[in-house]
Amino acid sequence: MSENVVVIGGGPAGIEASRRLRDLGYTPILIEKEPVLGGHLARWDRLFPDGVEARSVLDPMLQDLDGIKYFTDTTVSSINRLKDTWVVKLSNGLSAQVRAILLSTGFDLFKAEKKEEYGYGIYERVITNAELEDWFKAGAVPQFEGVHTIGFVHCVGSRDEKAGNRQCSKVCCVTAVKQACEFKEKHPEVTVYCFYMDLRMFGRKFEDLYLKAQKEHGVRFVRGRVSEVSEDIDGHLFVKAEDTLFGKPLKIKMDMLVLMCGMTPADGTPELARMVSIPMGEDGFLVPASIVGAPCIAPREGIFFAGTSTGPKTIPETLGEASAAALAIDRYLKTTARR
Amino acid sequence: MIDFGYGLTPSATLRIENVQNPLFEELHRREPDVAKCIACGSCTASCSAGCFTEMSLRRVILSLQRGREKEILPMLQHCMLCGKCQLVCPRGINTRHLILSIGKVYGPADQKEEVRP
Amino acid sequence: MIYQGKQKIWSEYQKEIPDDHWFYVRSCIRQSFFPASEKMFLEILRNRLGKDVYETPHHTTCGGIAYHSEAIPQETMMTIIARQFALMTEAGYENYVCSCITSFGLYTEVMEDWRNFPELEAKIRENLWKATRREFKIPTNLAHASDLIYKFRNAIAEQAKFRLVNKATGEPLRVVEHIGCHYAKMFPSKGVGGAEYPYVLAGMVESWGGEVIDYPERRHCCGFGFRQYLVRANRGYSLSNTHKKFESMEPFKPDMIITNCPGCPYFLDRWQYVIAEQTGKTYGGNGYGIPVFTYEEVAGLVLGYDPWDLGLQTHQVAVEPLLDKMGVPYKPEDKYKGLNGKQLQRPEFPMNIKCC
Amino acid sequence: MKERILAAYDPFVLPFVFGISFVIGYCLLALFKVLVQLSPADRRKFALSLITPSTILKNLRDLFCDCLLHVKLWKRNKVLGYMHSSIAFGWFMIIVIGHIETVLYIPERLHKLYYPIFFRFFMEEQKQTLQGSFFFFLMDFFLLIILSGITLAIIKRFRSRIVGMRRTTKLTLTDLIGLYSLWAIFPLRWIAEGFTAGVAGGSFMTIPINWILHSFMSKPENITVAWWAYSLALGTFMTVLPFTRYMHIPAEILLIPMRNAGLPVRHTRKGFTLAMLYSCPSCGVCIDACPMGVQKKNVQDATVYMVRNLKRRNQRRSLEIAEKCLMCGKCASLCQVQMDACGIRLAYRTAQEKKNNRLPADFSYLNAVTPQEVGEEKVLYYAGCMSSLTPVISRSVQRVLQAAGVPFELMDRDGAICCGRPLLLAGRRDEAQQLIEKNRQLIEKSGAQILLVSCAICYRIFKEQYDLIGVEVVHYTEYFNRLIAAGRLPLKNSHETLVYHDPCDLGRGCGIYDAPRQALSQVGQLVPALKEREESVCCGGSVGSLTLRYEDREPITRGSIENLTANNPEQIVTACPLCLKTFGRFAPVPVRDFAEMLALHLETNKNDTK
Repeated sequence: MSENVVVIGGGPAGIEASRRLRDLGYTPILIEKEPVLGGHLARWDRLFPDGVEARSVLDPMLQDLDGIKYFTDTTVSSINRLKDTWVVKLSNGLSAQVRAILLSTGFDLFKAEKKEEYGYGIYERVITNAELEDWFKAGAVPQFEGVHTIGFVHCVGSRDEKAGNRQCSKVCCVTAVKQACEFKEKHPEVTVYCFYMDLRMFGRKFEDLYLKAQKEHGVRFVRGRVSEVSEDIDGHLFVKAEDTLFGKPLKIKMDMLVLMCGMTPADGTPELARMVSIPMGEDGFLVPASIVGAPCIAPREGIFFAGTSTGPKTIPETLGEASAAALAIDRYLKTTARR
Repeated sequence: MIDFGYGLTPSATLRIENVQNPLFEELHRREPDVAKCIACGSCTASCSAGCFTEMSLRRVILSLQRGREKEILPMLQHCMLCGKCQLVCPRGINTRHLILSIGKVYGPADQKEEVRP
Repeated sequence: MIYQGKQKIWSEYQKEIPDDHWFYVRSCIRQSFFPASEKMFLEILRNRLGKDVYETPHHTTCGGIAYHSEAIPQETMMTIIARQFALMTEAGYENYVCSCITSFGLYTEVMEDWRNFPELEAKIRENLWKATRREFKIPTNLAHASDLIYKFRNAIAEQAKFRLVNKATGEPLRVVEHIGCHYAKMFPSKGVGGAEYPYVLAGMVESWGGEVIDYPERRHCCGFGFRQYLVRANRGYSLSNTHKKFESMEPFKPDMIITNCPGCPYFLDRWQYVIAEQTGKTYGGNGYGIPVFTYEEVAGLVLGYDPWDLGLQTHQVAVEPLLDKMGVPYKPEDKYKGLNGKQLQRPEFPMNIKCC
Repeated sequence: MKERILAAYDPFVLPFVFGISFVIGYCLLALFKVLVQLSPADRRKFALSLITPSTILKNLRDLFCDCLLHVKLWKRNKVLGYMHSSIAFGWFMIIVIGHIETVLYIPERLHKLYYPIFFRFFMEEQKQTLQGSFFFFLMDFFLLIILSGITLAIIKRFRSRIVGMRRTTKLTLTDLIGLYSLWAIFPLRWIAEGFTAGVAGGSFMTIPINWILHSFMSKPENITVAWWAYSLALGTFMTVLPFTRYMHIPAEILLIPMRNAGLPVRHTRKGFTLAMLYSCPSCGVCIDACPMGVQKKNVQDATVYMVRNLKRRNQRRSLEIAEKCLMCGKCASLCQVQMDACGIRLAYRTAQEKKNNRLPADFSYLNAVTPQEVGEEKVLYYAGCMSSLTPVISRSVQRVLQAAGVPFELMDRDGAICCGRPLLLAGRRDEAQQLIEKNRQLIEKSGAQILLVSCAICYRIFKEQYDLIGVEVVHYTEYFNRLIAAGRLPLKNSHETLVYHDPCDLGRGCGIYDAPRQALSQVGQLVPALKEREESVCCGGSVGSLTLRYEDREPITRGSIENLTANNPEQIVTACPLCLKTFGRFAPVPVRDFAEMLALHLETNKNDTK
């Protein structure tokens, strides 16, 4: 009988790591608090930089779960150290005794309503990146009457100490540009603005996407952070920012505003960290033994990380790290003698 | 009218939604590169006329994008078309043609009809 | 507009406001600008609601105007405030309520500074002791006078004789609420409803039957801005600020403006005259301006006090159209009568904005 | 010899008479048009040149060498040279001999245009004479020459690569009619003369045909049919000629003296330009010459198509072509009729800018730049604006000057005033003139006698437009070569293999090919490029092109590098900052500036601070 490994969090990192662990001869026990596996990826429509369908990445993973015991709608009630093992009790009453736990607890999208000045939850026409993704997925962008101008606000809840997140969420810039292009493809007549502080097009082909947004779609980029949003008598939005390249304040009437909510540490992560006594970073993400050399190994025996639980990452980075974590677990289990 | 010794100051705020831009579209048709600027400022930094004047191609492009075409003439009239900006532009913008095209699309709007094919 | 969204934010910014026993300090300028407002505050709290509000003639300015105009240093200002606190302490009170938004902002700032820099507080205590041989306790609760009216808004509504409703149509009056910048923009948690969607005045308006207007430049400063107004050469900025707000609220056709700061009602009121003189434009319909009130004045109107006892004749913009809408009775011939019933001089009417 | 047809007329001559009358009439009208369109000054200049003995001689020589013998084409391609000169010279000789015969035997018929052409039809040979045989032989000899040329032409038409052309011009319908009628003329003449050779006499070409023809069809009416066909072919050719590329045959006769008169291109399609447009033979040499041809989509932008579009008054295409060109001048330098392709394009750009540029220029800020005192003993060095992006050039120039002990002063230490050539190339002639004037003042007032220039672009405009009084403008390749020759620059030879790229403005523009090569041979071993000197391939970075995008310049650059590196040199050396920068992006071997190369090989590196 093969050895069990508990994987907490059934997003791309958890699923991928489970598959790799199974391939290495272990029995992963994958725990997901939501009713379905897939995490944020299950909600997303298309992925940067080429616009492949999120489904085309996730579906093959979900069709390959043989040999993985997974529990959805399930949370971890407690984790206790017993000699060199961890005893994991689940909310469904089951428990497992394992030598290794993988924390792939992911991230939560920044709660846009925290940026009160942007009026999310107050103005109907202010939506989030995830909601726009829902609309793309449903195949229909809701038609506010006469949408002529829309805006994307970068760095909502990212690089913002006042919002409690100093870190850059890394993927929102390119997501905004991707969504802007998609929007223009569906509605070429609409004028699209992106309000950015810096455009962090770090990945391969990201810059190409940016160029495409400028050249082919005429997306207008305004360097300046949106300061406040208000509503006029017809329900249009008034957006204020500084055009920092121009050196003047700027005000623009918009028909819709998309907030690029960043990545914040997942709600449940601190509790899990407490259960296995590992430290949390100042930024709320988990801290690996070495952020450079051992990004998926916790400073505690038998605890491993994968994906965005240790900070914002792209899907390919997450999948790569999931495989690395599986190998690290395998090495750990093989090198520590089993009693 | 009473003279209070002060009065309303015009707003400095840019209102870009009112930018009705057939001219910019015409410029874009002539030189699509105008959309490629990433405002790095290399052109301005290397500008031969920039040694002596406030000429800044980056600023010219931005002004046009923001519908402030009145602001470009004081800058563009100093351009010597030497092409250094074209050499340094990281986005490969055809800056000289852009400048020549601006000269044809914008500018004091009286004057001659374009040669039509 | 999703109202529930606002409610959610309001629910997150509810400050504790004790029910009774307040030490009251006045504003430097309101007594001359809106002479009945502070009197009305005391009237409502003491006589209508039976609250204990203590006031001492020994209190002074908080130093805010001088401080914000960079005429006095921070320590001086703090020492002045320390003396005010000492007066409160000596009178045996712990709840401090001030009439002025600038003061409220300054008290909040000073208390926050002392919390973060105890050595500063110690120094100020020493200054105060050396100068006046007084000692003080920091107030347990700090409130702005509008916080108290907000707190008792429903009690006031119960006693209301008039409501913020157009008597002829039965429609709620459309009210612009303007919050002084120093109320919550610096310390959102110290204001009712926070900084982005303050509820302090909106709550009163809702309780008294009106409808709050959310116009784009709602958050914008009235234009007072100390140095912008105090230096004549800068007054164009002040005026332009106010102008921007009126341009923004114009499409909403507001019936009135309610404010909670000494400067705002003054500037929103008087600049309407200047704008009309300079541009010929008025915002209130039929050549009138939009009447501007302090929250006490509105509370007074709702409770049925005589408009002229509320000092509404000192406003530049005629209040009569609003009184007519609310159905508040008034005698036009009494408008410019003194306390002794003798007719004072009628003011000269401006050219472009209608007055009564 | 005796007149056989006493009426001295037969209806078959009519097509020819019509054709020749039409073409002569048309050409006279065109000549009139061209002359009228010249500016009065140019007209005077032209008239004066026609009576200047030296120009007369030159005109005659050029007419003979270019129009008849196609000497230039011979130099370039022997097969093509033979093909063209055989037809042109052969035909010319046939016409001349026809006239000589007419003069000799029946001078009273000379006034009939067709008589010398159809001489063999009208005359009969009564008895064989030596003189007669001589003419018969000559006529048949030149007919043979022509027919050999026509044969080559037919082969070229279907297999152009055999004659060394990659791409040829796409012909229009009238061109094709002209072409086929031209091909038909001489075989038909052969047959026609063959028919009459029995009575009119003939030689080694016509007599055998006579035998063969008469062996199976001897009816006399066949004779008329053959002469009709011959006349028809001639008539057709002449009638369509003005509307085909063959218009170049008469037009060149006008163009050569006009060119020798030194007339400038002033208009996009009038006057001198019109003469040039008429003179384009649509040979298509410019297609292969054009460096933009590396991309197929640019083939349509070759000079031959510009000429065609100008003739058709297609403004849109003409403008596109005029603005796209790199102005490298290669097509012009290879052109058989020396079409000033760049000049016409420039005229087009200038007209465009004059009409449509609505932004005024203001260079008054340059007043702040004041001349610096340099003095006679010092060389004034002008690095140019581009050089600030290639500092290696100005640094190397200074090191070489120091090594040679030449005192010098930098003219543009604090930022250059542009030389004006980019403005000029963009068609802003008046604006360019302002910069030229300013720079001229700065240079002349400096007191220097030598202006040293390291930028080929600047050098060309200094030479062509500046008219500096008392100042010698010298390119650093020339100047350093002089220093080497004078023994003032001790260099060591590393024997590395180098290829030298001729910058367009320096080589074709100013004719400097040898100085840089001589100098470079002192520091390394020069290997040839595939095409060099006047055929060197533009680097693609030229400021000459207004509309070429960055992504479309890259293939040109790569093509140029391929041409340079054919013989696997270890380094590429150029003498223009723009070429240096452009090649630097894609070259597989190091690209060095000329001065840098010398500086690297200075024998005494005392001053070498590295």
